Amino acid sequence: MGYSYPPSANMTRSAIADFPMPITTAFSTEIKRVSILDEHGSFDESLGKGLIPDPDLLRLYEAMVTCRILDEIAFRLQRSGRMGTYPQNMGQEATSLGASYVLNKDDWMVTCYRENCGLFWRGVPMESILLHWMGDERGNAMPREHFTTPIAVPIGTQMLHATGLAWAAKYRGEKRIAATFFGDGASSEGDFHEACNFAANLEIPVVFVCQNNFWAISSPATVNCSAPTVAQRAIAYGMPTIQVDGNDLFAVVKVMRDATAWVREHGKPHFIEMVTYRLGDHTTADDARRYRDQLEVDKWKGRDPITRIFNYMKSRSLWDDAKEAALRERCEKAANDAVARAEGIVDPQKNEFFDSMYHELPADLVLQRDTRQTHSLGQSESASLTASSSH
Amino acid sequence: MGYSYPPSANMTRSAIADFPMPITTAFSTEIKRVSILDEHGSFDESLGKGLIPDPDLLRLYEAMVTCRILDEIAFRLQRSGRMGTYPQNMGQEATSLGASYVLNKDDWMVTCYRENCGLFWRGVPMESILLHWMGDERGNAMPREHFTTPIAVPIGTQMLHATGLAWAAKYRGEKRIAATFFGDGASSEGDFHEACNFAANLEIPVVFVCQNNFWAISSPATVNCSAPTVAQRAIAYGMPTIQVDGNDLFAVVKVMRDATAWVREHGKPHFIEMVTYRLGDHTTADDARRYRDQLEVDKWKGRDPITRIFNYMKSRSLWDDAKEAALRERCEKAANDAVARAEGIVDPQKNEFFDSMYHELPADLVLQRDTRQTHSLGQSESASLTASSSH
Amino acid sequence: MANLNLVQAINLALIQEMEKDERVLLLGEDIGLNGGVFRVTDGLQARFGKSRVVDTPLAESGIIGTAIGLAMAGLRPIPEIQFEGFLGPAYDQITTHAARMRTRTRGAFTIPLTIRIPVGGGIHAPELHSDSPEAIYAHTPGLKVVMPSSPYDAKGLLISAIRDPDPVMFFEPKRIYRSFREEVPEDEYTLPLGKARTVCSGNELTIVSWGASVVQCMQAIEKSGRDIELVDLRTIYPFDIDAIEESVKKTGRCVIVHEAPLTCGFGAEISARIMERCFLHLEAPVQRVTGFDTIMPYYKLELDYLPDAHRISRAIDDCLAY
Amino acid sequence: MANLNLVQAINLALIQEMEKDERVLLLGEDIGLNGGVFRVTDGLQARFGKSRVVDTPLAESGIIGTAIGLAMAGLRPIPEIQFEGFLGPAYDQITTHAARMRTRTRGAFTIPLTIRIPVGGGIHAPELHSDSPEAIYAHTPGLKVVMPSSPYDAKGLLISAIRDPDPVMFFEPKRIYRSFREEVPEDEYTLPLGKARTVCSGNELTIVSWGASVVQCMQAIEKSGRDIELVDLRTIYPFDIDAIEESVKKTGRCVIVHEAPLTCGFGAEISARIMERCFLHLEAPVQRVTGFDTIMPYYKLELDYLPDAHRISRAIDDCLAY
Ligand SMILES: Cc1ncc(C[n+]2csc(CCOP(=O)(O)OP(=O)(O)O)c2C)c(N)n1
Ligand SMILES: Cc1ncc(C[n+]2csc(CCOP(=O)(O)OP(=O)(O)O)c2C)c(N)n1
Ligand SMILES: [Mg+2]
Ligand SMILES: [Mg+2]
Repeated sequence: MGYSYPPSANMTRSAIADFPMPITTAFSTEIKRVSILDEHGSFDESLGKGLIPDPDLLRLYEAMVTCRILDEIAFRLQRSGRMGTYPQNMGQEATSLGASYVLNKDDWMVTCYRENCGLFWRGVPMESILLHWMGDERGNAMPREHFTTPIAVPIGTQMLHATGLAWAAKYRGEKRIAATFFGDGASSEGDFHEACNFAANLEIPVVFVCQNNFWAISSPATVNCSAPTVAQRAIAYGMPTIQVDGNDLFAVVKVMRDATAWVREHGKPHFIEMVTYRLGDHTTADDARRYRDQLEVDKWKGRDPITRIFNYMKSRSLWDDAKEAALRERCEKAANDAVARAEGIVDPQKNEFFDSMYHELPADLVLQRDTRQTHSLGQSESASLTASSSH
Repeated sequence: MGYSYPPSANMTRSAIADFPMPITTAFSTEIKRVSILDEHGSFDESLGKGLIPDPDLLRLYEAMVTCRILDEIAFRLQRSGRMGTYPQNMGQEATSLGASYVLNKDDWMVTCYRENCGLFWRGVPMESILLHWMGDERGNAMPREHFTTPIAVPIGTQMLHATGLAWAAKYRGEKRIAATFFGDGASSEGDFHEACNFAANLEIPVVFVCQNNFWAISSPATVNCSAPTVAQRAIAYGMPTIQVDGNDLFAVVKVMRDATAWVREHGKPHFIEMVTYRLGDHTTADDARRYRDQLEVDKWKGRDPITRIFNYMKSRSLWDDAKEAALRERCEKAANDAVARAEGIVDPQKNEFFDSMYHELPADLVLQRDTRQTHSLGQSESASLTASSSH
Repeated sequence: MANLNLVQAINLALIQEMEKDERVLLLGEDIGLNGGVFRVTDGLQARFGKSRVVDTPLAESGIIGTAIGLAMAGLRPIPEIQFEGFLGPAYDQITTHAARMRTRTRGAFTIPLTIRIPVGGGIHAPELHSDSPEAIYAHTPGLKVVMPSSPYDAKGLLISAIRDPDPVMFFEPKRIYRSFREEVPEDEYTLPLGKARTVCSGNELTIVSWGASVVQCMQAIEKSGRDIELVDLRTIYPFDIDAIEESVKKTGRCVIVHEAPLTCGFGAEISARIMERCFLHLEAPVQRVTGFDTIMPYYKLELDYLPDAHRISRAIDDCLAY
Repeated sequence: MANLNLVQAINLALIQEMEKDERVLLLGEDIGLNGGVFRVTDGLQARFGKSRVVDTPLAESGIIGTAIGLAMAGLRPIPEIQFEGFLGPAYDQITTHAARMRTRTRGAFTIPLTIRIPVGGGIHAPELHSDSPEAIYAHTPGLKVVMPSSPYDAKGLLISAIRDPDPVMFFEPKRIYRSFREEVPEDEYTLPLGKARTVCSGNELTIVSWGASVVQCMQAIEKSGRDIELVDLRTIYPFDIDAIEESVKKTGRCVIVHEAPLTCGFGAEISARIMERCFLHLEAPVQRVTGFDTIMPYYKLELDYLPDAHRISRAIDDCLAY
């Protein structure tokens, strides 16, 4: 398969081992980087051939296009006041999609907020994501059968949950593994370190995927990781690790497939750095022109993961402009329908935020909910009032 | 000098670099391990000769012996109820001592709680450390001229302070660097990661020294770091890193000297794993026989850093039994005097714990202090009572 | 019935819940072979194996964060944090995830988690080993907060906490871990979360307290020779305001005792609620005897910091004399 | 005088202190070129250079922990935490080190640190961008806690905070970052920490509030047409109990308003203190109008969570009618 597995970690450690004199090599390693279909149309047959069957490729392409269109619509919704702050996914579709394509339906996918394409592939309804960013918790009520977790807002925290979820699978003797996505910025948080360290030392089957899109809001990736690669963060844990062109769906699928196979076989974690780029602003509340160079953005527009597959399919005569036009129409309809469904959901009841606080609401919270007040005077009376009037 | 500096980090990263096809090496590195004087008496002249002048070696030896004796006395004090929980340093004297020997007097030394030997070398009075473990904050009132920080109880937290202290030096254009000590267990905490990451990315001159003594209370080092070395944690940050026999004072001095020189020159951090062993219990509240093998302890008794220097000096006819006896007597007196001084310090005033809460005590705290009560009834009266009676 | 101290009562509760429910597992620093630094989990790894009693890396956020993942998957993890002073690194996972998960997913994910934490002062320990942060977590909606004051209560409350479908902070007052024993049923039993216990009845004044302070309150009551009612909260959130209200309406006077600092300690909430509920019944202002608004001092002075029978007595006297 | 909003007032205070004192430096996520997500530090990096306005890695514990180191060395760092919801990872460094350093070293090390944190709800933001954790830090001895309610106050209080030799949590109510302007002196000036401001005087009832809620209080007072006194705390710890006492002794009635949840919010402490200090002057039980004891909901419902003029009015009426 072209690269050795796992990357060499050539020493083991023991408290009673002898110490050789005077200078020896305690450890050495290297990290590979994989690329199959580049932006110029080169395709490496040795790794790429047969990797993604053509019918699947068409479906994956459609998924990316739909996601992109929804992204554009969401942006406009925000601008016209019909949606809150929204983080665009534009340019990063191939990373989470490739991962979701490889994962089993009942593996856990533990993401952040820029993995719509992968979540939709797993069956998460587009309107859930929209609803979430429209300021409605019901968007986070992820159906258990998708094995996806709610959108994670506090950066860096969700990887620990992935470790815990995979640990639960190991505990129960299930085959399930977990994959978790996070950004280059997130890899600065202490929780990132603890998640990797727990998984490595307790032998828990997790794939850690860093989506290095070169920016954390306005901070270039070097502010968060000045090392030559983010992939090498994993060496700290003795974890196999690899870097991949994240805008290359083929390479993502290849690397993810090898990593998941390794993780399943060994019951231990694996790291992947997916190198990609955020083509849009950080969120709709951001203006990336304040801090980054248009030249860089333009360079990455030329590396768009969607265009790459489009060109590849065309070069293989799987695709033409008519097909593209039909597909765009379908995708646009799908996206617009999702928006209509999200906006069609009736607003939550004023009191809805009380109801899921606990399995059983403490009496004091019932009182607060029913009286809609925290001050005490008249509280008991108005409570009985509400209680009786609700009959 | 026998090993290349810094360990190779052979790629740099740019958001607009091209992605080569299909499999390339993104990163490779290796970590060296250094040993000069081993427990069998072998001494590597190529690295060791002239490293520590003989007169210095004698002083360093005396420092280790004094520290060891104080350690034994402290243990007995605790057992007889004259001291609270105390963490013995036994077996680890060479690590912090070698580091302190190399550091400038006005470099920061930011430690945990098992670095007595290095602190004493810098001038911290022995009675300060004793006083601290006797439950008295005044033991932590480290005089500023020693450039040492108070004992750190919450594991893993002090390395960030080292980064901040060294940052302040850089900010002011001072030459000062910081060295920080922490355990193998501490390297699991998120703060460890953040301290290294800040120092690397913001280019702050810190030497991170992990004192890997193979245990974190009852957890063997593999629970906290299952990777082949702790040294490789630093690769995550693109930081030069090295492993050293921490019971070998010569090797510690060699590695520390190279690292500090590199840090001073480049204004960036460097990592050192000092491999050592905790010969005693974790603290006096611990009983290590519950969880570790006597064979392992015995093996490490044979690697004692003090015995090693003793044998080396003897082999070079710098030392004999008469000198040893005289030295032991001196050291014992020094340690006992320190205990006497610590126990001679009068107990703090009942109210002393109020006084350093703020630069200026808020009125409410003055009231609490003067009345020694938190309940309000009679508080203002008894306050004025105390106030007048104190005249 | 067995004559047990608090450590043994908790150990027994853990054994019984682990035997009964495969979903229960323990994780934390040094809890395995070593049985935890207080030996609360002594013997459990030998009994249940290394997969159910897991020594973790030294990282509290990691312990709680992975426990949240375990709970999301439907298990019932019981992490131990070695001392309350080391809850800090886990604060974010507790407050931004454990406490919020149910409501932010509208019930799709729940966190049946019980965090065990030795708490409080008085054992001559080093710094950061003697604090009482219960108010911090009581101010965090989504959590339950429990603090037993006796072996019997500890067992019954812990079993309830483990079975509770929501996250519970279970604070164990280390000062009374081994200070006394009492009869504890060998069979499993539960005590309802959110219900206080009237330790002794009286008509002249109500004392409200919890955890180790209950012992000092009893001493003060005995010393006083007055007819005092002592209410042990048992659960800090949700708290049994009805029991407090009933007692204070009867006595008209109340002293609250806790180890945590005065300002914004949980005593403040109780005092405010008493004002709101018993205004016309109060014969004197509610009094609080608490730790001072300082950092808990190192152990030479810790007994000068903690509320003791003497300070409680003075408050009782002042309140009765009002 | 200049007509400034709160963001501009803070920006100006920062400029003036940085010009005056070389020891002052700023650090945080996105505060440099980007000027912070709220643009509070806009233009400062261009003006003072990259060594005094530093973009840090995305790690809050790292930001506060290194700032503590900077402060130990005698500098006066002003870290920004992007939103109060991201204070969690820094909680440990704040509470175990910043708050304790002076007393645990008996003054050998001090932490002249000002942590700036946008706080509170009402701006339609995603989850964890709308909370009010001031009570958590008020319950942490060793810290000072400040929350201005206007541009004028913000500038004067921030300058005091920066010059204060102890760590200050400086909470900036984001709801009023740009909602109004007022005259702010262009010269530097300070407002004392620990002193409240009487926003308007009255004899019938006292309202105590702070931060953005002061606006809702004013609305309710206007609506009521009654003779109400409004005390804006300005500083949560140490708090101006004397000002509260004086006012409540005059009016006999008090309503406390804050965004944080009711239970163990800072309102509890004020209520308890009023009982302790003004018992015989109270005509009615002190009332608290606060956030509910739930997680702050996502923005569709946030206005149903936050105390508004309507809820405040009801409490005023109930209290006056008592
Ligand atoms: C703990 C925490 N700190 C700060 C923020 C504010 N914030 C939101 S996204 C973001 C940048 C994240 O960068 P990265 O991890 O690279 O992900 P990306 O947005 O590039 O996908 C920041 C600082 C947050 N949400 N959580
Ligand atoms: C944050 C935190 N968690 C837990 C503890 C309890 N504790 C004290 S020392 C220790 C082990 C430290 O191990 P290591 O870092 O290897 O240092 P060593 O004691 O071996 O020198 C633990 C868990 C603590 N002090 N702080
Ligand atoms: Mg990013
Ligand atoms: Mg260790």
